[in-house]
Amino acid sequence: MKKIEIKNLNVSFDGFHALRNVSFDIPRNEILSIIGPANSGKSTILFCINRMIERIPNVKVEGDILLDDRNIHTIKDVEELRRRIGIVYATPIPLPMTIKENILFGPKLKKRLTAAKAGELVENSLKAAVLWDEVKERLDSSALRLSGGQQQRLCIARTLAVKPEVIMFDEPCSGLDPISTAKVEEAMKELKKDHTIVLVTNNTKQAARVGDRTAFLLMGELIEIDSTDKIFTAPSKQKTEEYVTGKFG
Amino acid sequence: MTNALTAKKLDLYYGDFHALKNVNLAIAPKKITALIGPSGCGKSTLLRVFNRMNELIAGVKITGEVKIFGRTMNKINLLELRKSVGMVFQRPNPFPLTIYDNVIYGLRIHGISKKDILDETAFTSLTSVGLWNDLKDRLKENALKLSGEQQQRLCIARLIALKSDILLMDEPCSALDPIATARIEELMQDLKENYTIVIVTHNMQQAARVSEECGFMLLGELVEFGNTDRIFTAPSDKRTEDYITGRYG
Amino acid sequence: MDKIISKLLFLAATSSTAILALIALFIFKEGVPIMAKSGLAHFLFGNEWRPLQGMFGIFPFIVGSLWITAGALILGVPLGVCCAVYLAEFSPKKWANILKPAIELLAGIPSVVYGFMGVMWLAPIIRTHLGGPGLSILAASCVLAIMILPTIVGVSIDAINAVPKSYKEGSLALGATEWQTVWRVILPAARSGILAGVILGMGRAVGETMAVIMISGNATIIPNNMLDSVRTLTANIAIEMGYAIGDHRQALFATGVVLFFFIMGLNMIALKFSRRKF
Amino acid sequence: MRISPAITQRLAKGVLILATISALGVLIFVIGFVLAGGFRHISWSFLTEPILDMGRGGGILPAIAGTILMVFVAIGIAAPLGIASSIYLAEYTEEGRVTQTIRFGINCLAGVPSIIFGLFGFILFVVILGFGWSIISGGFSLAAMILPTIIRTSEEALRSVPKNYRDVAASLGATRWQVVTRSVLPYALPGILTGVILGIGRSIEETAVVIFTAGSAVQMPKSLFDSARTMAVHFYILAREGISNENAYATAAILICTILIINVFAYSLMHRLMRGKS
Amino acid sequence: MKKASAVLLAAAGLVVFGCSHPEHKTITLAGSTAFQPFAEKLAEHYMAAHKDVRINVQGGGSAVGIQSALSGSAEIGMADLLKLPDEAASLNSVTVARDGIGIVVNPKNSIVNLTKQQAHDIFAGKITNWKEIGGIDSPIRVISREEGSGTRRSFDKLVLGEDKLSASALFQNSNGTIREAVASDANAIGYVSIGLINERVKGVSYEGVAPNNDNVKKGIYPLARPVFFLTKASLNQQTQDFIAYVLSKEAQDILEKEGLIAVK
Repeated sequence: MKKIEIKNLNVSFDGFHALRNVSFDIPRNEILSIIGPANSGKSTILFCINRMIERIPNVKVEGDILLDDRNIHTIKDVEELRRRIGIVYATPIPLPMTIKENILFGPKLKKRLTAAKAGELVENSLKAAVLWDEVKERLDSSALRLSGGQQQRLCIARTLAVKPEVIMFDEPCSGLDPISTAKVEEAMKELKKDHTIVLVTNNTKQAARVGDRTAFLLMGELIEIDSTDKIFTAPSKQKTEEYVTGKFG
Repeated sequence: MTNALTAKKLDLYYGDFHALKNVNLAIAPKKITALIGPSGCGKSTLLRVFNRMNELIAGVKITGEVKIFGRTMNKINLLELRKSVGMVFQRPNPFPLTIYDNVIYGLRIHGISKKDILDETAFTSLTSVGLWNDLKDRLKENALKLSGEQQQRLCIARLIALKSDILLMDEPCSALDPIATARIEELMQDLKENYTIVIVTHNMQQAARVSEECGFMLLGELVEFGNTDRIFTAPSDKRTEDYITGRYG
Repeated sequence: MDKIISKLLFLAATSSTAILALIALFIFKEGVPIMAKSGLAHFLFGNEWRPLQGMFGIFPFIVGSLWITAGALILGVPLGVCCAVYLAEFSPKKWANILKPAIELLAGIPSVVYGFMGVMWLAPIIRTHLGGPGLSILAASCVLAIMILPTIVGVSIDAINAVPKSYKEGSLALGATEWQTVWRVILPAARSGILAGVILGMGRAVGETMAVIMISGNATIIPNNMLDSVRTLTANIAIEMGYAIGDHRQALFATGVVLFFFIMGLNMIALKFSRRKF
Repeated sequence: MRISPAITQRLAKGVLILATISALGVLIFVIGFVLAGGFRHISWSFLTEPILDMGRGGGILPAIAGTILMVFVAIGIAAPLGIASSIYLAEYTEEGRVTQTIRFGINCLAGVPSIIFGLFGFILFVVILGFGWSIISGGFSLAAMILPTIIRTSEEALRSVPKNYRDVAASLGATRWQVVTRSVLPYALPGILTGVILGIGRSIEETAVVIFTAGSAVQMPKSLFDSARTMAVHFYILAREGISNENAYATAAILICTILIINVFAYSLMHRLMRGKS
Repeated sequence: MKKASAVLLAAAGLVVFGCSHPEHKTITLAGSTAFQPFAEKLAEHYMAAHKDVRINVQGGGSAVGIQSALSGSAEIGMADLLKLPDEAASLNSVTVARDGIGIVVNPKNSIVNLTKQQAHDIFAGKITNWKEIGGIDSPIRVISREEGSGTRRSFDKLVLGEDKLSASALFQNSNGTIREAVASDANAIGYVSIGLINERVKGVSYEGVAPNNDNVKKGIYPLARPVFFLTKASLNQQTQDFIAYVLSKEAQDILEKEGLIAVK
């Protein structure tokens, strides 16, 4: 069952062709990894899916993206789309407020919450992001005091709090130590039960570990997409093999 | 043969933060040595010890002994030190001057102003980084008009013009695409005939491709140092193995 | 909802342009007829300002404004730029954090206080030691140099700080001293920004009124040297406005028109510099 | 002979330090002189009594009241308008022809000399709209004058808020207005405040505009349609006309103290705000 | 958001406060800077006796006086001119005082008297050094009022006649500033209202007659001009009352005491 369908996606920034004719599907309740060297357009795909790309000036986007068979560009309420498709960025970006306020930032945009509802939401989100035990004592202290790994999980919890259907991770572990990385990966695996997950990473090994399927992108072109096993053991394209074995990149 | 760079019991603090912990290493001349490790592990900090660029940051404290070709670093005149230990930065940073002025910048500041010497040096340095043929008619153009790869080559040419002995490269390809990366890597192979090169990279594959010796750093410690092939095939430390097999990073 | 907010904000954003247009409209409406009547060339290049006899030549004031402004720049720019370079590149951070606001404070002291200090201190010194009436171009230039200092320092510091750190690192890594780095890389890179600051300061100097009235003596002749008294365009408007009727009043508005074009010109030049990339 | 770079560096640094010291020296001299001359004559009654005998006797309460009211009107208009403009420019639009025009207007308005604002305010508010010489006319004219300052500083403050915060808010489903109010404005507040403070400072020190638009009545203003003088105008008249040097110095001392206090207060407030945010 | 709305409310309140028209009756006077301080003095006295009246005194200059009377922005325009210009023809004028003009020099200057011819030549720029009239050997610095000032017009007419003022003259825009400029410059010469001559400057005799109000009244000191109040033909009651007060004995005595010459 496909959750998202990308058709002939072309993106150019100020004349720079960032994505060329990219088409693929993202299946429901799976983790899709997108790998490729720096500047190959991996993150650009994510920004197209939640239409954050519209916030960048001088960008041209062509092609269709369907979410549950509906073209996302026909969705009038772009805020609603972004609630359905959450994103976690490469560097953790906690807003300079308390942990609790960070979690409630998204939900409060839409409606007022009773204290009980809010408390419940904070707890559930933090639990789902495997952070609850570490911070439950200090929900009202500044989020900036958390360690890098905790901040990143807080960002995941914040994304979860708006109850998205799809969660996109943009190199979520690039600044983290081994233990934090493992925790984030654990959270991702946990989350795919109820969510569709897209993971952009430049760590091929990470893609091999957590992805159900893997797409390989090179300089704006989709070289190959297949099951993760296949990509890492018997890729059909030579470029893919060269990349996953470290010949370039 | 004297080692190009040695560090003994090197500790470095940024204020209270202990950034380098008891680092001991010896870097052989005319070889490429790579330093790898996840972000924030201290590899760039270590690199910047060797030309004392860390001292630009307030609150830095360094203890231990660093030697350059057998001479104690702190006894060498700072300006002479930086002349002989050149640095290539993550983002190409040509000055907003003409290409010509960029190449011979180092000579000018070290007091050489004879036109024929300058011209000669511009020719030899641009030739050795493979830019002369492309740029010989554009020497009076602003260096910022060059492509990223050309800019990075130009920055290397600046050091060659100064006759630096040691080239420190701080993730020199992270802003470049795979093709440009490959070409800079090729250039490094050409240069190691005459120069000692130390490269910091977060891209393990790159380290495996270009270096002869390799050090793995984690949380301020130099975990392991040795022949690159050995590090990548038979690491002696569990942490190194976890990193190169992609457990984190 | 978002659309309405957007519209409202747009409306607010246009207010400055609207005010500018209104100012131009009123000043021009009052001033242009007399320029036409006495002839633009006569008005701009006439040497005699005897409004009651119908002689409206503002050339001495144009010259006066230029002299005073040039003097202020010659004195103020080197001082200001040096100050900015020191604070941005050399001084300990702690000092810079205190000194930058302190110098910005100079801008908050009323111009009339500077003018008064000039009259009390500077003018007598110039009169006794250098001769002339004391109330002179030199005195006015000194006072204005101090008044434009904060502008020049502030904008220059910003321009220097805007130069990417990587240039400095690159230069130092090549073995350059800090001064060589500043002189050969940072100042050239910040040049357009600093120039924009200088032009802004120039605008302030040209536009300053009250301090200049107090300190320049307001004579209506073309000056021969720095010790002569002159009148600027701004001073001409401010001191005679109260007594002007009919053509005389229009001629003062016409002086305003000239001043307006003068400033617009300066701003366009400044704009050009600040837009230009390194 | 080539002078060694290290010596050049030392020489250059010496020159820069000298320049910085002389700039600061001037500041300290001006402030010190005024304060020393003024403090002897400041007393409680000087602050609380009406202006008598043209300023020779009594206090300066009406001038204080006039200053506060006029600044209040000016900021009350310029701050909302300016902040709205800056939000439009920084958050609601892409760079293009429209913003270029708006920015051109702002830049030009910023360069318009105060005397022109005086003329403009006199014609539009005093004469055409019939407000007469009044606090309203003065406040409106000052608002026009400080508008560009507030827009520029606020825009800069908005732009200095990390782009990330906006992305996070938008990715969580915030509308454009929510992005601005919840994740940009709170963090730009210190910077915006700086702009407002600058605006207050300029309004307090301005003389030319106020004389032309608010007159110089000595009585206590009873409504915003009354004429009033500000402290700067009061100082100007006292010092210029040689009415009372003592009271002039005292007024200037209070004026400078006010500006100092506002600045210090603003900086400490900003510090507090910043600390909460990082 | 709460803060923002608080600010908005405050601003709205300000506007409402501003728009509620004051209940007291206001009279605005504007014009001659020379007469402004005297008008302020009279206003101070008058308001002390009439609590319901508010008198606003503005300077601006004689021309502003004429204009604001014409436009109605002031009830009373003040002008100190020898002769009213044609623009003022439609206005009612009443002379409320006379003001002498004294030629002043720095107290260090040894000159005590000027003949009509000498004064004329100095201000016309024909005599440029004090030694030409028996002073020390130093240049004469002529300081005049700006073009259009009532004092200036009167002085030019009385002293210079049809000739032009010296081209190198410095200008100051009020009596007080001329006095200060002359007080600080040993070579300066200027002219101010007789009432403003004090110890900081020295009043010079003109044709052997000392510049003081007695001599003006006697008619032997010729440098003087009238001060007019200009009003529209139709006047409201409080303005009429105030003009009547200014012409009263009490007010005229105050003016005398302050250094002007009463008209009655």
